[in-house]
Amino acid sequence: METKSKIEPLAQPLKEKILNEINELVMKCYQCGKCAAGCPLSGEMDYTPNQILRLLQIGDPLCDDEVLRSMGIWLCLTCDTCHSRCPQEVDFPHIMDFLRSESIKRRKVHPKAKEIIAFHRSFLESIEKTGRLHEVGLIASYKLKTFNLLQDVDLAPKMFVKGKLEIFPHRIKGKEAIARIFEKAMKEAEND
Amino acid sequence: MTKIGYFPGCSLNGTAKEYDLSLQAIARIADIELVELDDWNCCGATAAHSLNSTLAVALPARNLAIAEKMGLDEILVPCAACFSRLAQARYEIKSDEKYRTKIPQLIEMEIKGTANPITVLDFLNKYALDKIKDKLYNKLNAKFACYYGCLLTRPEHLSTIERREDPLVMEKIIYLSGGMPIDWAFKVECCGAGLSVVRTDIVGKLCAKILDDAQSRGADAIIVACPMCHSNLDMRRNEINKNLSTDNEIPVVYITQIIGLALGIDPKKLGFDKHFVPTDKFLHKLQKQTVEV
Amino acid sequence: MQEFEPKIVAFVCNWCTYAGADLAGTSRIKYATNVRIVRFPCTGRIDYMLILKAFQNGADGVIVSGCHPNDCHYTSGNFHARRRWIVFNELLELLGFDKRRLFFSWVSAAEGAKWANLVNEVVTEVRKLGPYTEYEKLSKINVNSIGELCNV
Amino acid sequence: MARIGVFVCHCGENISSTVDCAKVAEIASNYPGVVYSIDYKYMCSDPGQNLIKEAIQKHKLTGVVVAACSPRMHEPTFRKATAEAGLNPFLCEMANLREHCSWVHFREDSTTEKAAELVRVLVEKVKHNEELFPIKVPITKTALVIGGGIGGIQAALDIANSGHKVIMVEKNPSIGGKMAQLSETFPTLDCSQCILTPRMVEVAQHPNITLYTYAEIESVDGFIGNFKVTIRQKAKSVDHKACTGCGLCIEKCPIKKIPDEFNAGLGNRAAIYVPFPQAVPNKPVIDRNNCTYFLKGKCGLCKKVCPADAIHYEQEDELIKVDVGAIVAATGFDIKHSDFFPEYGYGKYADVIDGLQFERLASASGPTLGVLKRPSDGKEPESIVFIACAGSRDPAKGIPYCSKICCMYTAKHAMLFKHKNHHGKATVFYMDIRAGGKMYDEFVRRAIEEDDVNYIRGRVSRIYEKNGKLIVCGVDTLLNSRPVEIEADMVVLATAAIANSDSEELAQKLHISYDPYHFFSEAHPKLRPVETNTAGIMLAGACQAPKDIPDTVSQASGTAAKVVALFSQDELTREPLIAYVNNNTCVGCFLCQSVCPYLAIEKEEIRRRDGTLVKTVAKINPGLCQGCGTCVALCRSKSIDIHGYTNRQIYAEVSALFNRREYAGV
Repeated sequence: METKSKIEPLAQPLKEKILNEINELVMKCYQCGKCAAGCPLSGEMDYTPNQILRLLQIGDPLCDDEVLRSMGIWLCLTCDTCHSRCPQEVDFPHIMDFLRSESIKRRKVHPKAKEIIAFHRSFLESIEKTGRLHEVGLIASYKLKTFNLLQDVDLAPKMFVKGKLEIFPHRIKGKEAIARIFEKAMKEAEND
Repeated sequence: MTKIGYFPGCSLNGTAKEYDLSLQAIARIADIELVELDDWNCCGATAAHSLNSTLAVALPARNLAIAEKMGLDEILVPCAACFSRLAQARYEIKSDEKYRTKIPQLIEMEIKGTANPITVLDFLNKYALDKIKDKLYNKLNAKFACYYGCLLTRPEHLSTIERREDPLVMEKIIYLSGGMPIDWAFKVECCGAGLSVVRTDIVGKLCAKILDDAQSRGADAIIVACPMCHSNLDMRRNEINKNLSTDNEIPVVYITQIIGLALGIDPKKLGFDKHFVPTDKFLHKLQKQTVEV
Repeated sequence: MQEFEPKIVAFVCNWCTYAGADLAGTSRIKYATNVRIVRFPCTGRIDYMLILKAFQNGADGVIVSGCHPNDCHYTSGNFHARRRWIVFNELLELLGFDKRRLFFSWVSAAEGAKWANLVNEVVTEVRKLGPYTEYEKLSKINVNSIGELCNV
Repeated sequence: MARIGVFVCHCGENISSTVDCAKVAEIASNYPGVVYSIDYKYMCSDPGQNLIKEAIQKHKLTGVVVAACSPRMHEPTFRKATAEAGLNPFLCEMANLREHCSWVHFREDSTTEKAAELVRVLVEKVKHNEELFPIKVPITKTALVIGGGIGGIQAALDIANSGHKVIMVEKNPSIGGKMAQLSETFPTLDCSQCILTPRMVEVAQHPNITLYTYAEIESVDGFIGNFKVTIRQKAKSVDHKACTGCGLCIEKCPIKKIPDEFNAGLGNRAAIYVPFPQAVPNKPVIDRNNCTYFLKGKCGLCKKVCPADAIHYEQEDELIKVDVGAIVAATGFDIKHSDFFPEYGYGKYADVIDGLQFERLASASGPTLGVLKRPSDGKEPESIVFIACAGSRDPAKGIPYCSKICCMYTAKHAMLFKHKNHHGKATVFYMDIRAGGKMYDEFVRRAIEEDDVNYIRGRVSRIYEKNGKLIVCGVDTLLNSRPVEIEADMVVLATAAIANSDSEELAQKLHISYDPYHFFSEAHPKLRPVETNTAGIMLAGACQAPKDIPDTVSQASGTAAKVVALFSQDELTREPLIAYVNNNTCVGCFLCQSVCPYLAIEKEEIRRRDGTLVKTVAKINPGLCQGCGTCVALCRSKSIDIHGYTNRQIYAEVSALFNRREYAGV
C-alpha cells in the first residue's frame, strides 16, 4: 500500500473479536436504551452503553476507533446494572473490560482517562511489590504519576488518627510468587 | 465449633478496621472460628479486571487455592468487592476450560474450585443468626436504611441474594436483631467505588443521591456490608457536602457493628470511633446498655 | 486423514419431531448432513428391533425422538414407547451393546432449533466413538426371537 | 415387478440451490425398479403434475416417489395427481428434500448424496405400498366452541346461523371475555361493551346454541366428525331455571370484600355474584372458596332472602357428555401483572398498574365509574407514564415475542387520559411503534399530534416512589440517549400478553400442539392459520397468538367457515392408515387391547362351520382406530400391522438407508 490511512485498518472488526474472544454478540442489542437509563454514569459519558454497542454493530473501522478512543469505556463502574436489566441479556460490563484492554493495547486511550489508568497501574504496582494493597504507597505512587499532589491530602491525617493508615506496607511471604503471576500475565497480554 | 475460612482483604486491615473488629466480635459470641487464609494476597480489585483479564482471575485464584490447601470449603469474604472477584474467579475456573488449565500454571498451585466464597450476609444468615438470637441484649430503637450497592446483588450468576432489585435479606437480619428497617429507593444503586479516588466529583453525586434518599425517609443510619461503599459514603462525606452544598449527617455503619450493639458490645470495641461521620448522636439515640464480652 | 462421517438414523414420530425437523428447515437452521429420518406415525409404533436392523445395515448411531410427555397426538403412544425403551435398554445391556450410540429425546413441533442441536450433538458424540464395527455380533442374533422373548 | 417413477423437484431454487437435482434424478434412475426418473423446476405446478400423470400412464408405473418438500405440505397434491392418472393414490410417496435436506444443509457433495439416499429409501418403501381405499365415517353436525370471548361468540354465531348446532363452554360465570372488560376500542374509540353485549345476548337466545357457563372441558376423545366430549359443569349453587336475577342475594351477602376479577382486582364483589351488570347469563353463582356457608357451614342468608328458592347449596359438579363433529378452541389469553417486574417495584407500588386495570379505571362501568382515580389514594392523576413493551420483546424475562396489541392500546390509553384531563401530562416510553392495520397509524399520530402525548423512544430502567410521586427513569434515545426522569402520579405498564395458565393442559386434552409459550399451534403458519394439526379442531383468537379484536373476529369467522364446510358433507373420508390383524397368527393375548388409546380393539370369535369356537382374536374397529401403531410394536406374534407403515415397508426403508456394509459371514 502506498498511502497509509490515518485510521489504521483493524485486521478484523471489533464485534467479531468480541464474539471470538469473550463470546458476546453485540448484534443482540436493539437500542432500547434501558442500559443508559439505569447506568449511574451515562450522564457523564461521551457515548452511553447503547451508543457504544451501536458503534460496534456497524463494524466499520472508523466506528471501532471511536469506541476505543471514547471516555465512556473508562467511566464504566462495572456495577452491572445495565446487564442485570438488559432485555437482550448483553453482558455489557464484560464487553467494557475487553474494550479497555483493547484500547490500551492499541494505544487509543482517551487523554482524560490516563489518570484512571495511572490509578489502576499504581494499584497493581502496589500489589506486585508486596502482595497486598498498601494505601499510603498507592496514593503516593498515584500522585507522582499524575501530579495531583493535593488530591485527598485532607483525608490522610484523619485516617492516620483513626488508625486506618498503615505507614509501612505489609509484605506477604509469597510476594515472589505474586511477582511471577504478574510477570506471566503481563507477558501473555503483550503476546496477544 | 464451626470453622470457616476468612479472607479479610486489604480494606479490613486498613480503612475498614471497624468492620473486622465487629465481625470478629460477633464470631466470638456465635462460637465460630474464622480461620484466616495463610499469606493471602490482594484480589486485584477493579484495577486488575480493567487492565488485564488474566490477572483478574489469577490473583483471587491464588487465595482460593490457599483455602483449598487448608481444607476449607467456605471462605467468608466480608468485602463485597473482594467477594465479587473471588466468586468470579471461581466461576471462570469452573466454567472455562481455558482458565482451568492456565491458572494453575500461573499461580503455581493446584486449584479445583472447591472452596466457595460467601458474603457476610450469607454468613450471618446461615451461621451466626441462629447462634446469637438468644444473646440479643439491646433493643435497637432506630430506623435503618439497608444499603446493598452493586456487588452484593449483581451480577446474577454470582449473587446469592433473592429479589435482586429490592432485596430484603439485610432488612431481615436487622429486624431479627431488633432494629427497624425502612423501605427506601436507593438500596441497590451504585456508589461509584471504582472511581472513588480519580473522579471524586462523579462519585460525590452518586453518593449524595443515596444519602439524601435515606435521610429524607427518616433513617437514623445507613447500614452497609462493603468497605468500598462505606469509605465512599463515610470518609468522603465532607467533600460530598462541600461540593454539593449539603449537610448530610447520617452515619454509615457496618451491619456487623449494629449486630454488635444488639449483642450489647461496647461501641468502642466495635470501632464506632473510627468513622469520619460522627456516630455519637446516633449511639445516644439507641439505648445504651453494654456488657463486657 | 479425512474426518470420520458417522451415519445416523432418526426414528421420529410424524406429529412432533418430524414437524420439528420441518420447522428447522422452514427456519433455515443448518445442521450436519449425516442424519436420515424415518417417519413413524408415533413413537409407540417403533419396533425397537429396527434399531438393531439399522446398525446391521450400516448405522453408527440411532436417534429415537417423539412428542414430550403428555403431548402425544395419540394420547399415550409415547408413554408405551418409553416403557418399552427401558426394557429394550436392558436387553441391549445383556447383549453387551454400546448404548452410547443410542439417543432418546423429546422434540416438539415447535422445537426446530432443538432438533438441529440434537443432530449436531449426536454427530459429534458418535464421531468420537468412531465407526460401529460390531455388526457381526448383531448378525448372529435372531432379532425377532429376542424381540418376542423380551416383548419389545 | 415394480415400475417406479422418481420425480425430483427444484422448488424454484429452494432445493436446487444446495442439491444437484439433475444428479439426484440420474442416480435414482439406476436404483433397482426405477423405470423413469426426471427433475423439474416446480413439480407442484400444473405442468409438473402433468409430468407425473403422463409418466404414470406412459411407463405403466406401479409406484411414484416425488422428491420435493415435506409430505406435510404437498402429499395431498401429489396423491391427488396420482389418482387422476389412474393409480391408487397411496402408491405415491414423498421424499422430503426441502425441509429435511436442502434448507438445513450447505451446498456440498454430502447434501446431494443425502438427497439421493432419501429418494432411495422412499423408492424401497413404495415398492411395498399397497392399494388403499379411504374409510367413510359419519359426521356429527354439532360444533363445540370452547371460550365465550369475542372469538368464541363470533365463531358460535356464524356456525349457528348456518343452521348447525353449537355448544359453547365458558369457564367464567359470564361470557364476554376480555372484550367485556375494555372501556373503548381502537382505532374508533367506540364503547367496547356497547358493541359486544348485543352479540352476547344473541348467543344466549340463539335456538341453535346451547350455552354452558361456569363450565370446563373435562376430557376429549374421538376424532374429526366424531368427538366425544365430557364437560364439567361446576356447581353454581344457584338454580338458574328458578332464579329471576333479582339480585337480592347479592345485596344481602355479608362477604363483600373479595377482589373483583372483572375489575382486575380494583374493586370488590360479594361471595354470591354476577361478574358485571350486562353479564350473560345475568344470574349469580356462589364462589365457594369465599362463601361463609361453604367455609364454616353457617350463614345461609342468600337462601333465606331468595324469593324464588333458587339457592341450592347441595348442588354438585355435573359431568355432561356430548357428541360433536368439530371443536373450536377460542380460549383467549392473559396478561402479565405488575408483580412480574422487579425493576418496576415487584408490584409493591399500588399506582403502577397494568393495561387491563387502566381499562377498568377508564370504563364508565368500572370501579370509579369512569373517573380516572389512582388506586393508592383515589387522587386524579395529573401525570401518567405509559410503558410499552413491558415484558414483551424481552428474552431475559422469557418473552421474546411482540404482544402486538400494546402499541395500539397504549396510544388509546394516553388519548383517553388526555380526553378526561386536557391539562394532564401523558408520556409514553416505547421502543418501536407497531401500528400496522387499517387506520391504526393515523390513530397513533392523532395521539401525538392532536392530543399532545409525549412519546419518548427508550425503555424505562426503573421506577421508584418518592414523596407520593413515582419517579420513572429512562433515556431519550433520539436525543443522544439523554437521561430522562419523569415524576408521575400513575404508571401504566403495557404488560406482555401471555397464554392462559391452563392452556397447556387444554392442549393436551385436545391433542393439539402448542408453541414454547403455550399458545396453540396452527397447522401451517401461512396457509392453514385457523386449523390445528389435529383434524376437526380449529382455533379462533388470541389462544393462538396475541391478537386484537378485528383479527380475532376475522379468524373466528374463518374458523366457522371451516366448520361449516366440514358439516356440509354427510360422510367424511379418512385416510385408511389404520391397524389390521392377521387372524391366522393372532394368539388372542389381547395385550394390544390394553394399550389402545382409542378402545378400537375388539374381540372376534373365529368359529368352524359347525359353530364350534376355534379361537378368539383381536379385531380393529376401523371407525375408531387412529393409526398410532402402538399395538403393532407391542404385538408378540407380529400379527398386527398398520397400513402405510407396515413392517415390510419400514424394514425396506431401514435396509435402504445406507450403502450396505461389506462384512464377513453375510
